[in-house]
Formats: sequence, C-alpha cells, structure tokens
Amino acid sequence: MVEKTSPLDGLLKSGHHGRPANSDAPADLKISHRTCESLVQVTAWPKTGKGIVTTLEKMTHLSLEGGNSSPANEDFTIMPTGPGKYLIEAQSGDAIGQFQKKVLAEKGAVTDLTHARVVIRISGDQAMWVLAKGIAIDFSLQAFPVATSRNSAHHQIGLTIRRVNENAFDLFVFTSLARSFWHWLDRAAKEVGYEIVREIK
Amino acid sequence: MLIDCPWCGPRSVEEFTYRGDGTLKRPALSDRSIDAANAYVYDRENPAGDHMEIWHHGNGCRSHILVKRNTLTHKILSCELLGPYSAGRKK
Amino acid sequence: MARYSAFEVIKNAFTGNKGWQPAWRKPEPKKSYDVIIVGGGGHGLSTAYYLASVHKITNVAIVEKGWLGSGNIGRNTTIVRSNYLLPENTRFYEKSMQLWRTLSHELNYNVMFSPRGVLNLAHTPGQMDLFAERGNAMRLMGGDAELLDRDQVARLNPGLDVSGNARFPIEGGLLQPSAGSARHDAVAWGFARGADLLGVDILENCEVTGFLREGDNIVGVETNRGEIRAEKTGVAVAGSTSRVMRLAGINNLPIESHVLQAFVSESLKPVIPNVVTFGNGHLYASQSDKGGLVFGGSLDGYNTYAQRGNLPLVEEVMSEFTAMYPAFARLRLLRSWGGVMDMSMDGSPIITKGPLPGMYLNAGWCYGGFKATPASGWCFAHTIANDAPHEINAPFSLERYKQGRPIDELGAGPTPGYH
Amino acid sequence: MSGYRISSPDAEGRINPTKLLNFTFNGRTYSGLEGDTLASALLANGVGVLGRSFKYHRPRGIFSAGSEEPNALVTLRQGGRSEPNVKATEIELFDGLIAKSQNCWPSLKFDLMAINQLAGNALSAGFYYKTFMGPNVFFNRTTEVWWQFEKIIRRAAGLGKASLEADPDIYERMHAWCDVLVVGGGPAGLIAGERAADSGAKVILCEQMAKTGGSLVGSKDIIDDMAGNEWAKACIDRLRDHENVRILTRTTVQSYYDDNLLHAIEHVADHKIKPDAFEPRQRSWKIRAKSVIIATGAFERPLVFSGNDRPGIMLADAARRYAVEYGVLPGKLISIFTNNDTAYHAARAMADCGANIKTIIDVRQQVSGEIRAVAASMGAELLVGDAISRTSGLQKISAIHVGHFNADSKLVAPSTHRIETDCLLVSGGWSPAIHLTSQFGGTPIWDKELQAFLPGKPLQNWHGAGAMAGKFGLANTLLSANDAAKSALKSIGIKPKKLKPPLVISEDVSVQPAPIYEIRRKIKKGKSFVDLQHDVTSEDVRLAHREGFISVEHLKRYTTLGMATDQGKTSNVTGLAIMAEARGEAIEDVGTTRFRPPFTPVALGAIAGESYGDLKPYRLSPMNDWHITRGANMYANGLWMRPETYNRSGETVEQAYIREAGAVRKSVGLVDVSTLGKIDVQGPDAGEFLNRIYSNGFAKLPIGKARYGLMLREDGFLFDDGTTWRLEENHYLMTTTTANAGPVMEHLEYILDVVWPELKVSLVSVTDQWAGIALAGPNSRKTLEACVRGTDMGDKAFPFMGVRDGEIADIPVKIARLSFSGEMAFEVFCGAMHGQALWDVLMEAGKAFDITPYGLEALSTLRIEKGHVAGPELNGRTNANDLGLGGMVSTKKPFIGSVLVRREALNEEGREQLVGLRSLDGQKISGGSHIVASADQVQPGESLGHVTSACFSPELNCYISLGLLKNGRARIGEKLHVTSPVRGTHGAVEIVSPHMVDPDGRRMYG
Repeated sequence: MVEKTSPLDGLLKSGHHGRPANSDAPADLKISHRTCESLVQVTAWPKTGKGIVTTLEKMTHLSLEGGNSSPANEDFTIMPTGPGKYLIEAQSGDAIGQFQKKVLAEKGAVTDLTHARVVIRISGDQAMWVLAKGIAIDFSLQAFPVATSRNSAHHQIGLTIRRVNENAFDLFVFTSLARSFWHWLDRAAKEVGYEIVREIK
Repeated sequence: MLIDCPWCGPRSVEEFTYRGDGTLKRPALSDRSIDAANAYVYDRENPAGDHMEIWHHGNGCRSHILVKRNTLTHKILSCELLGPYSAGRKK
Repeated sequence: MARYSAFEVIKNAFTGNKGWQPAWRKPEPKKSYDVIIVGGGGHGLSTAYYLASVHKITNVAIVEKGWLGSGNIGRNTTIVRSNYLLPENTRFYEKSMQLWRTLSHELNYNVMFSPRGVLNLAHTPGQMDLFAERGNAMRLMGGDAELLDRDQVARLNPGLDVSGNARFPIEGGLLQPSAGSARHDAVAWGFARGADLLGVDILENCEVTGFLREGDNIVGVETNRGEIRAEKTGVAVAGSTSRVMRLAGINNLPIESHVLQAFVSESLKPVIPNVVTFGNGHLYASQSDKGGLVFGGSLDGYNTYAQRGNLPLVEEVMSEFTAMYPAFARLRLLRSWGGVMDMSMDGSPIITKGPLPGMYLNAGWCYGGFKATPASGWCFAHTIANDAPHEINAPFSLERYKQGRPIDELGAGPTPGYH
Repeated sequence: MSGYRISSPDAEGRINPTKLLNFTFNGRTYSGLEGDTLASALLANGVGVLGRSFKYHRPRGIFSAGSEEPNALVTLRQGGRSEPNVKATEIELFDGLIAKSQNCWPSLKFDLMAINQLAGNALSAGFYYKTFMGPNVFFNRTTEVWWQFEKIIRRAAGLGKASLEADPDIYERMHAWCDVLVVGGGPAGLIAGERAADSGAKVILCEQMAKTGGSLVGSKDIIDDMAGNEWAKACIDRLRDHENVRILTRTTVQSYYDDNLLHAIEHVADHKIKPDAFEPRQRSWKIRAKSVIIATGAFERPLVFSGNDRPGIMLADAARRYAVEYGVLPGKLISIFTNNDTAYHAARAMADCGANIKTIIDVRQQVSGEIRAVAASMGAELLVGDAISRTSGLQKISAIHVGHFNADSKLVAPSTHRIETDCLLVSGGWSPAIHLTSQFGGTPIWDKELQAFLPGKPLQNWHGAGAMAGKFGLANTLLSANDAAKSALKSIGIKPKKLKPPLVISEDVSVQPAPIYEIRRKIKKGKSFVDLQHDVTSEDVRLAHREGFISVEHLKRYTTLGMATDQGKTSNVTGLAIMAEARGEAIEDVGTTRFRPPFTPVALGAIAGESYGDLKPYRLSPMNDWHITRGANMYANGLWMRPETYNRSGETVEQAYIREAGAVRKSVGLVDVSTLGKIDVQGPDAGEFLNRIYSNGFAKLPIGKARYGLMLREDGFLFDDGTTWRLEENHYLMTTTTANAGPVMEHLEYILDVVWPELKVSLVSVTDQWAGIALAGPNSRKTLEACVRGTDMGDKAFPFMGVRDGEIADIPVKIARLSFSGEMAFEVFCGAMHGQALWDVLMEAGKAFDITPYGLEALSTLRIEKGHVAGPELNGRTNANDLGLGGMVSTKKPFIGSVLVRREALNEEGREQLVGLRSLDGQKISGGSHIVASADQVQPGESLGHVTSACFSPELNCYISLGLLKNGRARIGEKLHVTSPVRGTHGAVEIVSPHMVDPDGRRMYG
C-alpha cells in the first residue's frame, strides 16, 4: 500500500514546547499524532439496526451497550457518533472490504473515512484544562467517562473525541482542517508546556 | 442557550444552527398547487410565546431536533429528535 | 413654540433655561381621527409628519404602547446609506438620502446627519468585482460610489490591518462618500416635534389591544385608553408586526422576528473617521460624536422578541472587529443591547395597502430600518393619503413573494435569518 | 487633597508594607506598595487631581475605591499595550507602571477646554439638538453646516486616545461547568461557597480583587471568635484545598445569559508589566452553572449639592477602605456629609487609623443616641439637621459652607458658617449591585425603607445573598448567604449538609437613609452634579422634564446621564429620584433603565479570545505545500486556500493564466479540485432521494456513469450544481461547488430528517477523504494511459461521463470522464493522503506532453470560454431558465422546487438571461461592468444587465465574458457596450451565445 502522508507530518517536532517545565510541577502533558490504518463509518436504519449491531459486535469482538459508550480492544475501536451511526477504527489496512461485505448484507451503509481524519492523542492531567479552552463540553469524569466518545467542535472545526483513559483523549480531526486545529492546540498547550512524543499507547 | 440534544445530551447553542419554523408541513410530492407551495415556503406564524422550531446539531451528532422554546423568555420547554430515529416514528 | 436656533439657546441660557417648552404635547386620545398610525417608532413618527406636512392630513394620531422612540429607533447603529445593488432598493434608499440631507432644516431639529462616507471592505478579487457591480449600479442610477484599492483604504482608515497577512487580507473597498450616520434619538424627537407642531396627537403609553372591524374593513383600534376610530389605520411596528397583525386576524406573514445585538465601546478620541464594514462577515462600525465606537454584526439567528441575545454572537462580532483593527483588542466594550428585527423573506421591506381594507402595512425592515426612516414615512404617507402606493414603494408589495418577484439583495433565498 | 500613608500600615489589609514599587504618573515618578491600586498609591503621594470631566473639563479627583469610579480615568502603559479610560481604582500597582491622565490639553493643570464652563447654561443637556443647523435659507437647506461643526466637536469630545499599534498580547477562552457558581468573594460569597462545597457540590467562586474577603479585609468584626480578617483567610485556605472548588480571583463576572451561562473575565497578567511567556493577558471564562449565588454587595451613593464635584470629595466607605485596606488617609482635615448612619462607622474606622474627623453634617432632623456617641468618640463636631449649601476651592476642595436644612421644602438656608476641610466624605445611601439579575429582563423592585432597588423575581436559577439582596450588616449577610446556599443546593437536587451559621459579633449598623437625594438652594449658585463624568447636573434633569423627556429612557438619552464608563453605578438612582420629584411621583413609578452586559467595560480582545489573530480556520488541500513551492499565490475561496496562478518569474497574473489556459487547450494541464464538496450518498432509497433533490432525472442513471445535476431551492431558484457518480446499486458520490458544500449538506440533511424521514439514505461528508485532480486537454487521455492500470481508457470502454476504478502507481483511484473546461478531461480521485503522490505521478506521466499545472484563474477562463456557469452566475437570484438550463428542469417528476419554478414571474419577459460578450475594441471587459446601449461613457444610460465572469480568451484571442442581459437570448448578435464608472472603463462588445468554444462539445465527447 502506498505510504499515507498527513498534513501534520514534519509539523510536530518532538521535544518540549511552550512554558518551560519547572522542577516542582513538571508538565506531564504529552501530545502525539498518528494516522490510523483504517477508519470506517457504518450507518444503520431503525429496522435493520439490530442486525447491524450484532454484526459489528461479532466482527470486532466488542459489545455495544448503546448511548455514547465507545468500546475498544487491540484491533478495533467503535465510536457511536449519532443515531444509528458508528465510526470504527481498525488496526488492519483492509478492514473496509470486510465491513462492506458484512454490513451491506444487513442493508446498512459503509463509508471509508481512512483519509478523512487525522488522530491527535493528548494525555496528562492538564489535558482537560487545554481541551476545555476551545471545546464546549464538560470534560469532568462523571460527565465524560472513560471509554466513551463525544462529537463536538472547536471554532467550527468538527471533531470526534474519545476518552482513552482518565486523562488521555484521542481527537479525530478533519484532515483539511488539521493544521488549523494544530495551530490552536499548540498555542493552547504552550500555556502549560507540553512534550511531543512519537507514539503514546 | 443550552439545547438538550436527545442523543448527545445538553449542549451549548454554539454547536447548533437554527433551521426555522418547526410547524411547516411540506405539501405532498404529488401536490402541484402553487398556493400550497407558497404557503409552505413564505408563511410564518412568528409567535411571541411558545414556538415550535428546528435546530440542527451540526457540530454534534448532526441530527435535527424539534425544540419548543418561548420567544419572549428563551426558556426551552422540550427537545425531540427528528428523522428515522425520531421517537414519534414507528421503529 | 419658539424655533430652535443658536440665538434661542443663548437667550434661554441667561434665564436658566426656564423658557423651553415640551418638545411634543401629551394629549388625551380623541374618539376618532382621519388616520391612526400604530407604532411611535421612527417610521410611525415620520409617516405622521409627512401626512401632515406633504398631504395636509393633520387629524392624525400616533398610538405608541410605550414611550415614543423606545423601540429600534432608539437602539440601532445609526448608519445611513443607499449603497444597494437592486434598482428597487437603490431608488428607495436614494430617496431617503435626499430627505436626510435637508431633514434638520425641514424639522428645525438637528438630526446630526453626517455624510462621512460608508466604506465596504473587500478581501478577494472576486469580491472586488461584486462591489464594482454594485458601485456601477449606483452610479448608473445617479448615486455616488468609488472603488478604492488597498492603499486608498489604508489612508482613509488608519489602524486597519492592511498588512496582507491577515486571515482575510484587504483587497480594496467600495466607498459611498455621501452616506454616513445620524443621531437616532434626534430623528425620533425631531419627527415627533415636527408632527406635533402640525397638530398630530402623539399618544404614548397607549397599547393597541385589538382592531375595530365592520365586516372586513378595519375602522379603528381598541387600546388600554379606550377605542379610537379612524377611516385609515397604518401599522408600523417593525419587530412586533406579527403580534399586532394577529389582533386583526392575520396569522401568517412572510416575516420572522430576530434579535440583532449592537455594541458601544468606551469613549475615545476620533479613530474611525467614517462607517466601515467587514467584507468576510457581517460587521459594521462607526464612531459616535461622543467618541464611542458603535458596531454590530449578524443576527443571533433564532426567532425572539426578548430584545437581548447570547454570547456566541458577541464573540463572533468581537473576533471580526479585532481582525479588522488588531489595535482595538485593548479597547473596551462599554455596553451591549439587542433590538427585535422584522426579517422579511428577501431582506427588503413591505410598504403597502392592505392586507385588509382600511389597513396599511409598513414592515420587513431587517437591518435597514434606520436609514429608511425618512423615505419609509414619505412613501407610507403617500400610500395612506392616496390609498395607493407611490411608484417608489410599489415593488415592496406583500404579494411579491407569492408572485415570484423577490427583491433579494444578497440572493440568500426565502430564509429570513440569512438576509 | 493631601492624602498620605499612615506611618505603620498594618499588613492585615491588601498591601505588603515591606515591598516598594516605583511608578510614573504624567511623567513624574512616585512609589507605592505591593497590593496598592494606582488610586491608593496616588492618594498616598498626595496627588488629588487625576483628570477632567467630559463636557465642562472641570478637575476630577478619586471618588471611589472600585469599579463604580466615574472620575479617575487614565491611559495605562504605552505602544501596542496602551489602554485608554482605565479606572485608577481598578489598576493593581506593579513596578515600572506608566500612566497618564487624559482628556486635557495642554496639561492636567491648565486645560484650555475648561473655558466650556463659561458657556454655563448654554451647554446644558441637549443643546446640540437645537442648534448647529445654520440659517434656514435657500442656499443652505442641507445639513452641511453641522458636518463642519461636527469635525471640531468630535476632536474635542472623546476621553482617552486609542493606540493604532497591534496589541501584542494573546487572549484565551475557557469553558467551565459547575453545580454552584458563587459571584463575589466577600463574607457572603465565602460562607455560601463553603456550605455548597461541604455538601459535595462542584463550586466555582469568582472575586474581582486580587484577594478575597471583601469588607472583612482589615475589619474589626468578630466571627466565631476570630477577627473577621483571620476568619476570611482561614475560610479561603480551606476552600483552596477543596478538590471540587475552583477559586478565580482578579475575575469579574460580567454577563448573565440564557440557561445559566455566565461570562467572566480573568485578569491573568494585568497586574504585571507584561504577561510571562505563553501566558494570556486575560482569559474569557464561559461558565455553565446549574445554580448561581450572587453576592456582589452594594454601591454607596453620593448626595447632590452645589459644588459637589471638587477633587477631595469622595464616597465615605471608599475612604474607609483606603484607610483600613491600604493604610492611606485621604486628607488631614476630614468632614462628613451624610443622610444615614453608615458614614459614621466608616469615619470611626478611619479615626482608629489616625484620621482627624473634624465635622459631621447630618441632613436628618434627628439622629439616635448611639450615633451621637460614635461621633463624640471621634471628637468630631456633629451638626444635625444641617446641609452643605456650596463648596469652595480652586483645583481641590478647601472649604464647605453649611446652613440649616428645611426637610419640607428640601432647601438649604443661606450658609451660616464656613468649615475648612481638605477632604469631604459623602454618603447618600446604598444601591444593591443587582446588575447581573436584571440583564435578562428581571424587573427590579423598589424598597421604600432602604430607598433602593432590590433584585426582581428570579427568571433563572440564581439566589441572592448579602447586600445585593438588601441584607446589610455582617450577621444579616452571613444568614442570607447560608439560606442562599441551601436553596441553591436544593434547587439542583443536592442535600445541603447541616452547617451551624457562624457566631458574629459586629456593630449593628442601620443602613436606611433619609429619602433626601439633592440639597437645593433658594437662589441657584454653582452646579450640582448627578453624573460626574458626563457633567449632568440636577438642572439638566429638570430641563429634560420641562421639555417632556420624562420617561427614564428619554431622561438617560436626552441628558446622557448614566451613559459614561461607570454606567451610572453611583448616579442612576439619584437621577431617577430627581425626575420623580419633578414629576411629583414616587421613584418606583418612574421605572428603571435596564441593566445591560457587561457589568464593567471588557477588552474586545478578551471576548474574541484565541480567534484574535486567527479569525477562521484554513482548509488546505493535500497538495497545498506543492502549490506554494511552485510559487502559486494562494487566496481564500470560502475557508479553502486555492492557487490563483503559477506565475513564472516576471509573469503577471493575466500572462500566467493565459499561458496556463493555452497549454490546456493545446496539450494537457492538471488542476487541484480537492476543495469540491463531496458527499457519500448510500442506502436503499438513495436513487429516489437524488431524483427528488435534482431538477433533472436521476432515477435511470446507470452504475458506472456520472451526471451533471441542478439543485433548486424550494422557491424554484437555482441553489447549486455538480456531478453525481453512481458507484454501485445504492452507492453514489455527489460533488457540489466549493462554496456551497456546507449549505448543500445541511439542505440535504434537513430534507432527510424533517421532510422525508421515511427515506433510508445515509449522507457522509467525504470532502476530506478524497483528493481530486482534473486532467484536461487533448493529451489528457494519453497522460492517463501512460500510468493507469486496471481500466481501459478507450472511448467505447470509457465513454463521456463514465466512471471507472483503477490504479495509478499502486494508488487506488476513481476516474470520471467529465469536463468543466470543454476539453477532453478526466477527474481522478484518490485517498487524500495519497494526493501528493498521485499528483507527482501524473506530472511525471504528462512530461512528454509538456503537462502544465493551472490555477483558478485559468480554470475560470476555460469554463467561461465553454459557457459553463459557476458561482457568479448562481447568485441566488437566477433560475435555470435564465441561464439557458431550462431543459434540465424536468416536467415529468416532482422535486424540491418543482412547483414554485412554474410561477409565471420566473419565466416572464424582461428577465436577465445568460449571454456571452466579445470585446470589439480590444479593451479588457472589467469585472462588475454593466451592459448599456450607449457608446457615451459620460452618459452611459440605463443598465440592461451586468458582466458576471470576464477574462482574456487565449482560444479566441480577445477579451470575453459571460453576463446577464435583459431578454439576452433574443439579443444575440447585437452590438452593445460595457461600462464601469467605478473603474473608468467603457467598451464596445458583441452579444454572442455563452458557449464560445466548441459549442457542440466534440472535444469532450471524443
């Protein structure tokens, strides 16, 4: 497969940025960027919805309780983004074909969004402070539990946010707007001081 | 304002766009009457009080929400999902 | 009532200003008049004045639910211009400009009409062409318009970000030199005093609670101060149009009432010489004679009668204003307020006979009500006096939408909030 | 004013006596202490006059100690950071601070504009409405006269000067969510905040000053047998350690919006010479609170009497605060003029700090024994039933003239004696700070006893506490704060934890003032000011009444009372009282003007937040960087940045696009079309849905074919156009114009959710999923054949409007044979992140045919030559028939707009129709020109239509354009003119068919 280039390549220089980390409160804020192997949006309608959900659960070995719960394992991450809409990240490159075959059989719709989003991960106990500068949702743990996802926006740039753990979030940002989003996130995080790392698992 | 999106929960109004009067009923496809189409496109009740209106959660789940809001106090009285998953429609 | 002049001001100064009379009487309502105007805002007052001065119809009552001038005439950004594209609009607003130029003398009241120029900023070559199209339309109809390049804009309005690396760099602008601003309260009080002097009764705190009907004919109004009959009743209540017309059984109109927020900064030495508008958003700004920057932007975007808006719009306006003038980031907002705009389906007004016999309607003013005050009154007075519209306001009929003849200046289609 | 610092200011107040700070005011350097405000520091240095009033330019001194300050306005800092109209009482002193007074010329001491005072009554309220018109004679019928006067008046008016240098600081926004927001960090706020936090609520507490404590700072009251000050410190320390409490000091809650959204501004770095690296100057907090406790206290009101504006006259409680909190006494010979008891206690506190309280004048006929004792304890002479008839002094107050006050006539008798004083403290009662509660429409209620407006019925979930709710006195305040916390917690379903209200020992002070606002004289002498900044006198209020401006709205606008930078915080109620008296009515019948956001003036940059300097995001195509490296100048097309032309060195834009367009016509060119709106349309009803939203038929579109579609608005006018490709049975890819991508998506989503929810169609924006490259020109197919695998490019296998899958250099692609330029052309789509790789391969493959990248200008030239409509033609006022596309409006099927498109006005005579124009005299047809009949440039005559898109046509080697002309189609062949008065061009043209190149499309169909 041809190597994918992201608009953020070369933009995120590893190392420390922004307010210098003073000794007594070292900033543990880390930001990293990754493109995802494959990303697909599945759409189901009320009648065929149940069939599609069970298909997805079988394919991904994850259970979908509904609402905003966003289960994940080694291979798959499912993010409900609206009524009957699921954004699914798969680690394998050819996931699209499988989804198309199985979901279409259940009369759902499958759209490849692999190139349409760039993923930025931000982690550290200042992560909520930085994100709350530009995104109008409540990032507290009770309002936004771990392993759930939200659709919101910053400055009219739509994005999907998934809480990976207590203070780490994956941000799925539109590719064409990724640099503008990064320009904001960099400025917002510089107030606290942050580290760019290759890959935070 | 805070709109209680039936799918996403209460969200700030900056995530929504206003899509106007929620009482309009588009004439049937087969209806060729110009008067009926004119009424649908141009007539507005524009009440000073409770108003049924539609908001689009553009920066959220992208669903349409039928909101009952008072145009004198901005108090939102009810929010209901529209579209295939609307409660009103047979599942 | 003494005529106002510098001499009068000095003479009265010596007698401790005891000599001044009330600017308008506060009469008790009569049983009937020839004409009733519902609404004591700018358009109602100017209509009554022109009925009396041009058509010699002086047995007129203005019925105002609050204090005169307490609606949009008292809360707008005071811009006066006629830089429109479509001929129907250009003709109407050019008529208003003519009336503005002699208004202070006509009313013997200084309305402070200030032809300081209105400059629309353009940010792309394509937008410069659109401005050229509009400027040429104005010139061909006898108006004044000049297309400026970036340097001319920079010289005219120092402080604008003409650096070229702004998010929306300034390409140039369209200037209407003879347009400008006026003192909104003075317009209301000037027309009120003028009409009152000619015998018009201004009835404040007199709210219309119903219409008197004989069959389909409207023959007067019910108010909290009793019934008042009249052969002709004109309705000029801007944002409250739907509420008032519902009292006459008209439940549907091509109008939505929206809030438009406006802002004023603390007082400053002169820094904005004219009226300037941002080309990539809906922002307009000028500086009052007392030194406050008076500016506004788009609607909040939802139906409301609450004369107040919400924060997202405030943030949008401040972002656009500081994008235009980066140096203004440290200047401070002193006060913000909201007016209720009667947004029509094509962004242009309705000045017409009907919709019921004996009734005349003046509404649909969107953002442009203040600049239209003189011409709206002049045309509405003509329509009422002659029971037929003047040639200038004939296109602004109520039926035009359903006939398919919208006068859609922005081409935004039948969505009131988009105009 | 001869203020001075007391010898050993105790450290309990707001200052740190050990830390000296240097600052400059009007060029002279002084020193103050850390914790001082600029006002307290200036007072400590004996500086009395700080500025000049707006109209009469009378000298003005420090009047208050907070945001209600009408007088002490300065311009702070310099260069890009200079800020006019800043209240000295709100500036936290820092080392190296530079400030200067404003609105005076040549200097503060000798201000020429002071001559305005000589005009006296001539400059009374509203004089400018009655003059400046010039004589009403024939030659002077216009308002040119005012226009000349206005220039002079504008230069004289206005307070501070705005800098024109860009502000270097950054501003930030912050969203916050909490159960209870406490506004105000005084005793009421602290108690309520702790009660809520202890009950488990998530609390945010905002306090304007740098330190919380409010009136407890430096106070001698006892709470739970601790000094008030100690108790406040202990309480805030406990709250700071609470993990569900956030304390925001130097933060003013400015506005109250719907559903409890409160907007607060945190002055993060205003107390420093400049912000630290990466630190915002201010942060705009958007707090969504389930419930709000408002504990904003009250403002003290002055009394109105002749000469009440001299520097050295100050609010009594403000003087107390300067003494107790900052260790500064405002004068050596202090006198008090009051109508209530609170001023006595203020004087008492000052006396405890060493102040010499000489005289107390109380306008009431009698006072209580305790109050007489308080006066006696200070050794102050007490004059009961007297009033000040006038004051005297040059730049500052030097003496007051006192006479007997007649309570019935409200007149002061001629003064019986003169009292030396360098500092007069006034107190006329208290106005609760109810601003936030009234911003969204709650009408305040008049309390006769307190002579003050109390907050109206709550329309949102807020609870009042302390002086704001009319509960004065420490014990009363703490009780009401406890109740407010309880009711707030209950209202949001949190059980309030049992909390014993603290035991308070503090003097019980009665706040009720005598209902006296103005001391009038029998024979008028000097001016009695109601609004100190705007020079509005009590005579102005009575003049407004005489002229009929009797409503509160009219009073404010006619006199400009309360319209200054303090927004009438200490003058509004007094103005109403004087108008009520003139009207012979009670104050509550006069009504009150509406409080409007913000509570105090807010920096525009703070509200703009981080979008200051970054107004809108950029949308970039995958090949953006390549375009820039190739020297393309990019410009904004909606949010997208697109290449205009790829100028070779020395080429103008016109030369570049002529070369580029020529290369496409001659051989092959490629253009980046990634910015097209792209929507993935899928589902069992997708075909039916497309048939209902396009005006031309889509039901029978075969798989593997694309079709150009017209989308109408419901009113029958044109909305958008674009091609839709059928990929599989129920899977389409729709493209839209770049500008309308968002609006089309919203239009279609509305139709599916609201109009026809029964249709099973899914819409997903894939604009960012696909990169798009258009190859156009006679050699476009050969270029593709050189690098495509997996699809036969021949005419039969790949006909016009065909859509095929394939691969180029291992990159999976979709290729559609459709043409915007009129040439043989293909649009190649691939995954956006492969876009640059594909572009490079195509450049390589096209080398043999001298492939040329072309930008928007050339793209536009090609489609104008072809007669293809775009944005300028779809201007929202044209319909399909106008643009010669009437054939695409089906009469067989219903669709969005199909009914109203049939209205006769849409097809009547005289509508403007699309035509082509060819220049006959070699002149450029400039954009925005109008089409006229006459050759005369000076009198061009009536407009018959206008030019929409113009360019030089390399193919036809002349200037051409598209245009909209009345009855255009019937006028093909006519010779007319195009004129552009604003650009000074006028030329002869011939009206031609818009399809000027390859009208029958042989090149595209192949």
